[in-house]
Amino acid sequence: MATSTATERGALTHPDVEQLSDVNRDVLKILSKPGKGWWILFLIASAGVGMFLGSWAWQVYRGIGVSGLNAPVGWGVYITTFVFWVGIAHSGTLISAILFLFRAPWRQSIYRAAEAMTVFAVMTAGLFPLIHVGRLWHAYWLIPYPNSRFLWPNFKSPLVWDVFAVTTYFTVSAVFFYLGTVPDIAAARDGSKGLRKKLYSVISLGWRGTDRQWHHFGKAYIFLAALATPLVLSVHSVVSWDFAMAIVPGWHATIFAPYFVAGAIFSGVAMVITLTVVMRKVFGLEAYLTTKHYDAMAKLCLLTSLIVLYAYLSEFFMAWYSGEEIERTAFWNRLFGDYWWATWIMLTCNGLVPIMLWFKRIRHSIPALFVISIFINIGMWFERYVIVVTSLHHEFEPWAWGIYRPSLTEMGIMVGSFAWFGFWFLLFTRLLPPVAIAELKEVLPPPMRKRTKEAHS
Amino acid sequence: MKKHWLIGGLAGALTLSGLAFVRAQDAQVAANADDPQAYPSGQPIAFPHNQHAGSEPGQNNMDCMFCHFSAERSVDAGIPSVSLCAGCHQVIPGRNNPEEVQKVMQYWNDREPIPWVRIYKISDHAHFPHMRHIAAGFECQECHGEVQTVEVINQRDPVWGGDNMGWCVDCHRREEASTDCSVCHY
Amino acid sequence: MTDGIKRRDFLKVVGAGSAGATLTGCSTEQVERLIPYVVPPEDITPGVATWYTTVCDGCSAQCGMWVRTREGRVVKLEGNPEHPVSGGALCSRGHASLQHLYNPDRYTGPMIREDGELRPATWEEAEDLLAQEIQSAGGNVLFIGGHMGPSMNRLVSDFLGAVGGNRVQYEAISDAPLRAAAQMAFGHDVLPRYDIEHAGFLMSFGDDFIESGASPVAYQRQYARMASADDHGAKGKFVFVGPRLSLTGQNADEWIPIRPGGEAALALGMANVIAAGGGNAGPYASVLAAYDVGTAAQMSGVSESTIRDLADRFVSEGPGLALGPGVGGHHRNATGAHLAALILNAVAGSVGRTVHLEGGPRSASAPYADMEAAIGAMADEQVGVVMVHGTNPAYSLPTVSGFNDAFTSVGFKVSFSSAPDETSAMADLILPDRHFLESWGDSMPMDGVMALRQPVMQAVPYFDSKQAGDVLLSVAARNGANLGAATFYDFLRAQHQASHEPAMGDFESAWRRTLKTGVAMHAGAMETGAAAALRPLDSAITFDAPSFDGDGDFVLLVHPSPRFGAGELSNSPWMLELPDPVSKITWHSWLEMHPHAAEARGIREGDIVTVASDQGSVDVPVWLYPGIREDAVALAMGGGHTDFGRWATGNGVNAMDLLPAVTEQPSGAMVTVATTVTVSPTGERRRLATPEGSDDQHDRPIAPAVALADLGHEDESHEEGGHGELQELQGGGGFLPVPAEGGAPEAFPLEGARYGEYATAHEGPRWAMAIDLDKCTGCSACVTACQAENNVPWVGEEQVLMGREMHWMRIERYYEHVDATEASHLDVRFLPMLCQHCGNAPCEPVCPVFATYHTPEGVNAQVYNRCVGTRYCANNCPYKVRVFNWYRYTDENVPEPMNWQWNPDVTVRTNGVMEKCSFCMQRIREAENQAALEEGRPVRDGEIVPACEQSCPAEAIVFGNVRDPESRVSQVVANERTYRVLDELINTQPAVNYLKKVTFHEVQSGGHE
Amino acid sequence: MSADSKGFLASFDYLDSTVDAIENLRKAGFKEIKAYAPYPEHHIEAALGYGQSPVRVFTLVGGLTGAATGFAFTTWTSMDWPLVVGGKPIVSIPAYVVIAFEMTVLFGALATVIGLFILSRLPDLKPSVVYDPEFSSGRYGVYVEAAAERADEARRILDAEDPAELREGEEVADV
Repeated sequence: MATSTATERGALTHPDVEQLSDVNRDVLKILSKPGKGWWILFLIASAGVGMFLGSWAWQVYRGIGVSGLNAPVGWGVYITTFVFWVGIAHSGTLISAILFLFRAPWRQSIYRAAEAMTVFAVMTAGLFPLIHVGRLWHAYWLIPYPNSRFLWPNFKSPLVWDVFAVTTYFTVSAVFFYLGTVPDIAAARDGSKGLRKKLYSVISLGWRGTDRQWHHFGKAYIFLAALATPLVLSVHSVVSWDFAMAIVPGWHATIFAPYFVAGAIFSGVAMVITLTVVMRKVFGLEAYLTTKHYDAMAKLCLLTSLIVLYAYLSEFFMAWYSGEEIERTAFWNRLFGDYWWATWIMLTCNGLVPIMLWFKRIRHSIPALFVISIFINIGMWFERYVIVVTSLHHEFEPWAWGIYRPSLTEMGIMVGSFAWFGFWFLLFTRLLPPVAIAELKEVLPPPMRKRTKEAHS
Repeated sequence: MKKHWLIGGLAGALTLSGLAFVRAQDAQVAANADDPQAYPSGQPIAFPHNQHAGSEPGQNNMDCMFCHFSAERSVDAGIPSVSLCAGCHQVIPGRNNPEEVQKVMQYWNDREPIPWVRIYKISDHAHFPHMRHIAAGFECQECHGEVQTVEVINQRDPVWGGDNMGWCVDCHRREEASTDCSVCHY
Repeated sequence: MTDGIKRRDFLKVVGAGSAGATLTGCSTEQVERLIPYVVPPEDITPGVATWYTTVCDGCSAQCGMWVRTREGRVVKLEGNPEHPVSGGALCSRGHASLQHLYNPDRYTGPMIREDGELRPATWEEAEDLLAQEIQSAGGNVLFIGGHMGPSMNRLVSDFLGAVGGNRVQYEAISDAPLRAAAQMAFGHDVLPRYDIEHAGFLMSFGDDFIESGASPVAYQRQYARMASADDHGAKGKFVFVGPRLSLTGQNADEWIPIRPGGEAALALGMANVIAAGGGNAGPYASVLAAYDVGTAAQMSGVSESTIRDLADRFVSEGPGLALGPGVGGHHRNATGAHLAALILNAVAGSVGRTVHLEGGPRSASAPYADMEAAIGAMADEQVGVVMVHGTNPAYSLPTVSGFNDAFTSVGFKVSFSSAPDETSAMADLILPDRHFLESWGDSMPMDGVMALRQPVMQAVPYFDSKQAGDVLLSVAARNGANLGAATFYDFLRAQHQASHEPAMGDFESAWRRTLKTGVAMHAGAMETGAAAALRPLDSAITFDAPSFDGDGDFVLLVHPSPRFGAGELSNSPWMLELPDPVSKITWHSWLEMHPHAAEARGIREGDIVTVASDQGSVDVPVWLYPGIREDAVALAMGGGHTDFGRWATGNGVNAMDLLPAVTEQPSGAMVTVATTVTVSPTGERRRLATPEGSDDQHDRPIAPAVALADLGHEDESHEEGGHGELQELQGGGGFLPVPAEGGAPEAFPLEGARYGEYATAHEGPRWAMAIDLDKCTGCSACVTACQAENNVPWVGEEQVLMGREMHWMRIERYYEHVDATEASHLDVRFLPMLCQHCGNAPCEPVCPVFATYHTPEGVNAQVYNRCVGTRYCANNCPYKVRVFNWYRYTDENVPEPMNWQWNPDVTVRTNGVMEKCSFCMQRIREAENQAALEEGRPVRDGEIVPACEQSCPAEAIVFGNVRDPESRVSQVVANERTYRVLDELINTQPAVNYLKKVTFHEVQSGGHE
Repeated sequence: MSADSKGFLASFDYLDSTVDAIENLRKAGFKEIKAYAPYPEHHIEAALGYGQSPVRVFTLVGGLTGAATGFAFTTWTSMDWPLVVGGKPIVSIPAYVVIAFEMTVLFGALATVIGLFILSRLPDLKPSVVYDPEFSSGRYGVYVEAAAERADEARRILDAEDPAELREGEEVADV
């Protein structure tokens, strides 16, 4: 037998998981009984979703004016939150696809949750362009389809790029997610009975784990991962171009694409930490989510935070070095203008706080990581707020400078979007195996009858 | 075996969603065309266009612009004033259904305008200068259909494209007229 | 469109002209009805605009107007080019008077007060009632009238003669002191005519001739011609003397921030110097002797050297022209100040050159003294019936004048006001007059010029109004008096027939001609006579600084509002939302205060302060203004209405609550600069509803200027917005600016884009505009004209506070050098900002649905119905000229019948749609259609005139095809002063070209000190 | 399954037993072998001698189609109704690269999934008895179909690796 994978397999043995079937036992029990904690979270989320949809309905009925937007600040909390969620969506596929390609051994236990997060985050993000347009009922004009007007969308517009990038990203990551889940749904099917069994039988597509299925499955999975990886990078580059393609001082920068991608991974990983820490507690997955995993994620956070910080600094430097008065004013205004507080929140949460991750003791303390990840999430939201709002409110024409104050409706929708996300994520944890069953077994030592056999193979 | 219905299904789904979009997109047009509220047929007077403008024996073969007087010099074609109707009908009692003519004269005597129901209407955000099209040598019929042959006009009889922008664009392209948006939309 | 873009709402009422009564039903009907005419008016073609001439009655200047009507409804007012006063232009207030025609708050018919409540009545009973009341009053009738045309004037006199009684003319804004001064100086009881256009050195001692006073449009046109640099680099100089920079002041080249009331001494001091230099002091030599430079300097607070310098230049750079205090600057010695100015003119030999006693304006100049007497008479119950026509004393008089009590004490009170106002609120009988656009009349704006006013549309059917003249006639008839005519129309014709000069052909054709052209010149009109000699001083008049009541630490300057006048136009949303030309504040009132003065008292901008005089106090937010002396505060008229319609009522504060009711001697004018006030913070604050983001250009090449000295041989380092300055802006590491052939005809479209419609675009026209900033006075007439033409909605105060005002055009005002402490040069820049129609428009490529794109004619078009509302274009517009419909403003803000004003040729935008200047696309298309109908000839230069250009009194805006080297716009653009905003920085290549302002002082590179 | 052939389904607790069973069966020349595993076990695949999976072809074709479609569609639509924006050329390839890229990924991914479904006979919803729920949990399975005369041989080979369970005959008849 090939020993090539011996190292890989030994690498992340979960000490208190004796045999393969234990994995099914531990993971599938999550699906069986909804705990009290789950119910509380679910009720909160449902209420939030109510607020989310209510506020949106009110806005559509009354007009986009119920937001605090104005001239010159035509984009505000909505676009900020859009970019935030797209960013969150990233590390899901990153952890899943890129780490898969690089055979990172700590991937298996978290990638399912991460991918689910991706799917639901894109789902949430995708709503915001719709929320922020003035005439929702005409938003479908952005989609190219043969129509009686002989009109097509403007493919030169970054917004149309967005439409393509985000929908593609949603489709591909959804497919990737579903495909990876199929064998585990099958496991769930075999472990359940009654209605659930029927449901699982259908969505598991009758998976039986035969040799042929596994064979093609493995290949397809690799190719999907190979496609998803550049996609991840492209999507947030496109999102960053919504800004970089404009001439607005503070937006019009070549650094934006890598800067945004790094930021996205940064916030994404932070969100994965936040979510898995909760799952770990609520579903008792300590055996599968070990400090090793968190240590790895923390290191990823640290790296990306350094990249992001570097991007901040180089932006300020370039503004100064260009000598261009308008650019200089824009960034001076960022630090000390009307929205100085947002900028400093951003710098603190994304630049200073993560410095703590240099210390092993903190990387290995789950509570500490949890708190830090929350800080990072807040910081990254404000990063987008700073980019969108401070750039717009002080532009070329001093006469047209203005102040933007988010309205209640806006905040309602923004906060509601978190509930909306949570709502789906909670459902997911109850309906689909939130931890990859099959792939975990892949990294467990296989059961052997004759220990000796190992040697000569 | 399976692969067939699978592929078939996928293809079907795609086409369906495509259709759905086009449908949704034309909904407005449909709304105007099908919704009886939008274009009720009940005119205050049963005015027979064929009787006036028709060229059949016994019909009067009048020029459209005798009544729709401003078509060649204005963006609006114009509705004949009651006095214009009365002008003729003072002496013409009406061959087929004089009671309708009575109504006209009634309006005239009461000095009341006739509340005609509008049949031909394009969206308010599109500008259609009648005179430019007349000057370009178009017949009224090319847009309004063979009005002189119908007794009761309603929206869907003639080849009228109504709110359908494609219908305008199609002609503009055919005739090599400008397709610059701001020619109609401003 | 299902979502409510409905331009044609009112086409449902085709034929309103004769079937008006059918309108009301339509608006609510689901089914769209076509309402034909019963009998077609021969001059109306549906879909084609009909134009009439008439005379504006927005103020007493009486500009001639062209009125655009569609399907019998007035949709737009424009200046009548053949009229000597308007010269084709119209001011903001002129435009806004249209909104009072469609004012939804107008009285729906005659009203009679019964036990305290007004009830609707028929004209029959109303007139009967008035007739018998007059009977029983037994000749004790008092008629309080505002400014009115000659015939109406005559009719009122005849009426009073017949029924017995007397009249008083009361005008809230009146030039009485000037008239008195002219009487004293030259023995003519007239307003002199200033020939500003031909002055070389213009000095205004507080006369705000651009925004208020005798004839704003005419004087502004003259000023712009005088003050703008011509091709030979010649440019008249304008020095403003006064405690506060009005809009007029902001246009000056120098500002002498003189203490209130110091003008007379300064003028006489200058006259003294000039006389010493050989000027002819005439009978005033003795007076002048008392004002040697030292005394003058001491009395006026202006340094001796400055006085000498001014005096020298007044002659050397002349012809000089001195204007006395304006209607906003009447203090207790206003007549003296005016007289001093006239003396200065006479001594400098300007009388007969720039000051004429013939052909002067016939605008408001009645003394308040008469009103004062009338108040006394009413209070003593000597009045049986009082009638108020065309004026609103209950609002525009100082509260302490006692008018209200006196008025209420009268037995029977009649108001002819067509809409509720403070005076009619107290009346027993209301006989709503017609709006001037619905009525007959005449006007004599200046000697020898007569213009007819004709009804340009059927009276708005919602309001059962009747012309006051007709009422007077029928009431007189009821009392058995025959005034020689049955209707006012007959009376009017009779008047003109009587005065008809056979020289002008038979009367009928002359009448027709006058109605057609809108104006008739009588023999001898406008001729300039010989210089009138000064007459000896015949009454004791003082030139000393006036006294001010109270011991507050600020002198209160109360001036007419450039938007509301004295409050007549306060109920117009257009005027309320138009940023005040000086403060740029909309809707509410504000107190102008110098930053130093405020700082010393710990007052910040937006603090609500209590302004208190001996007469009363008001609470008003502070606006910090470097253009006002530290010892003065200013408050505009027109706010604080208590009963004037839905928009005006309760909006802002009324300065009249603070003023004492004193008359200036000897003219008897009301004193508006009368008292001192104390200013104390209330501790409350508010944000000011202003579109102003910053009054500083921040070194950006936005509104640059060039020194007169540098013209002809422009030196980069002295020129703002030039490359030299840019490199400096960008510092060592900066990139070099893109060389922009912006606006150059060949620049658009670029090679790669010459396809399809655009294949031959570079051969066709490219529409472009040129705006001469050396002419622009910032009066904002273009803003209102644009709003009226393009169905631009108003959004209301709280939306303005959110930064959502929707004007397609705005006037940016940047301070470069404003010093209120000493005489120095003044540099305030005005920049009319509208869509620049960039060749490389940043807004276009970002739109996901092509809702905005570039037409082959080089116009940046906006297709409203395609817009989805992502607002990306607005974000990416460096000029921030794109405005968004955040709510259904056009539905929710515009009540019947104000929506009748909508221009049927322009789409009415709805919720969620982006919009902006279209270069008046509808006018371009109209001209093209016209040209096409005339055997397909091309459009001629000058046939397309956008609304802004049309109404600009300063003639600063020109529109046309820049690819045609002969076109006016090409001519203007071919100028060394031409530049394009921000173009060198971001290479947008705008189609709007600006001509730099020309200054006398050297311009610091970077735009401000 | 032909009437005179027999099916055996053995489930194993150990990987090596499974692999040995498969190898021995193949040595003995049995063709109809099917293996079950709770996770992708390449030892089993190796034992069954799998080569390259043709899924890659689907991916490649899908991706190329996507790229072509992306460029063609954007270019055609902008020529169909040319509108100048921002003074840019009617056809701005750099901008269209983004669209083309996204469509490459989208088509590629969808094609891959379709390929997988087709190749691995998914979905397969009809119930089959040749399966044991344990296969998705802890056990491996080997199914072999033997002609009647060689049935015993097959049973012997499977027994040799002492399976946790061995079923045979009609009860495992694969339809």
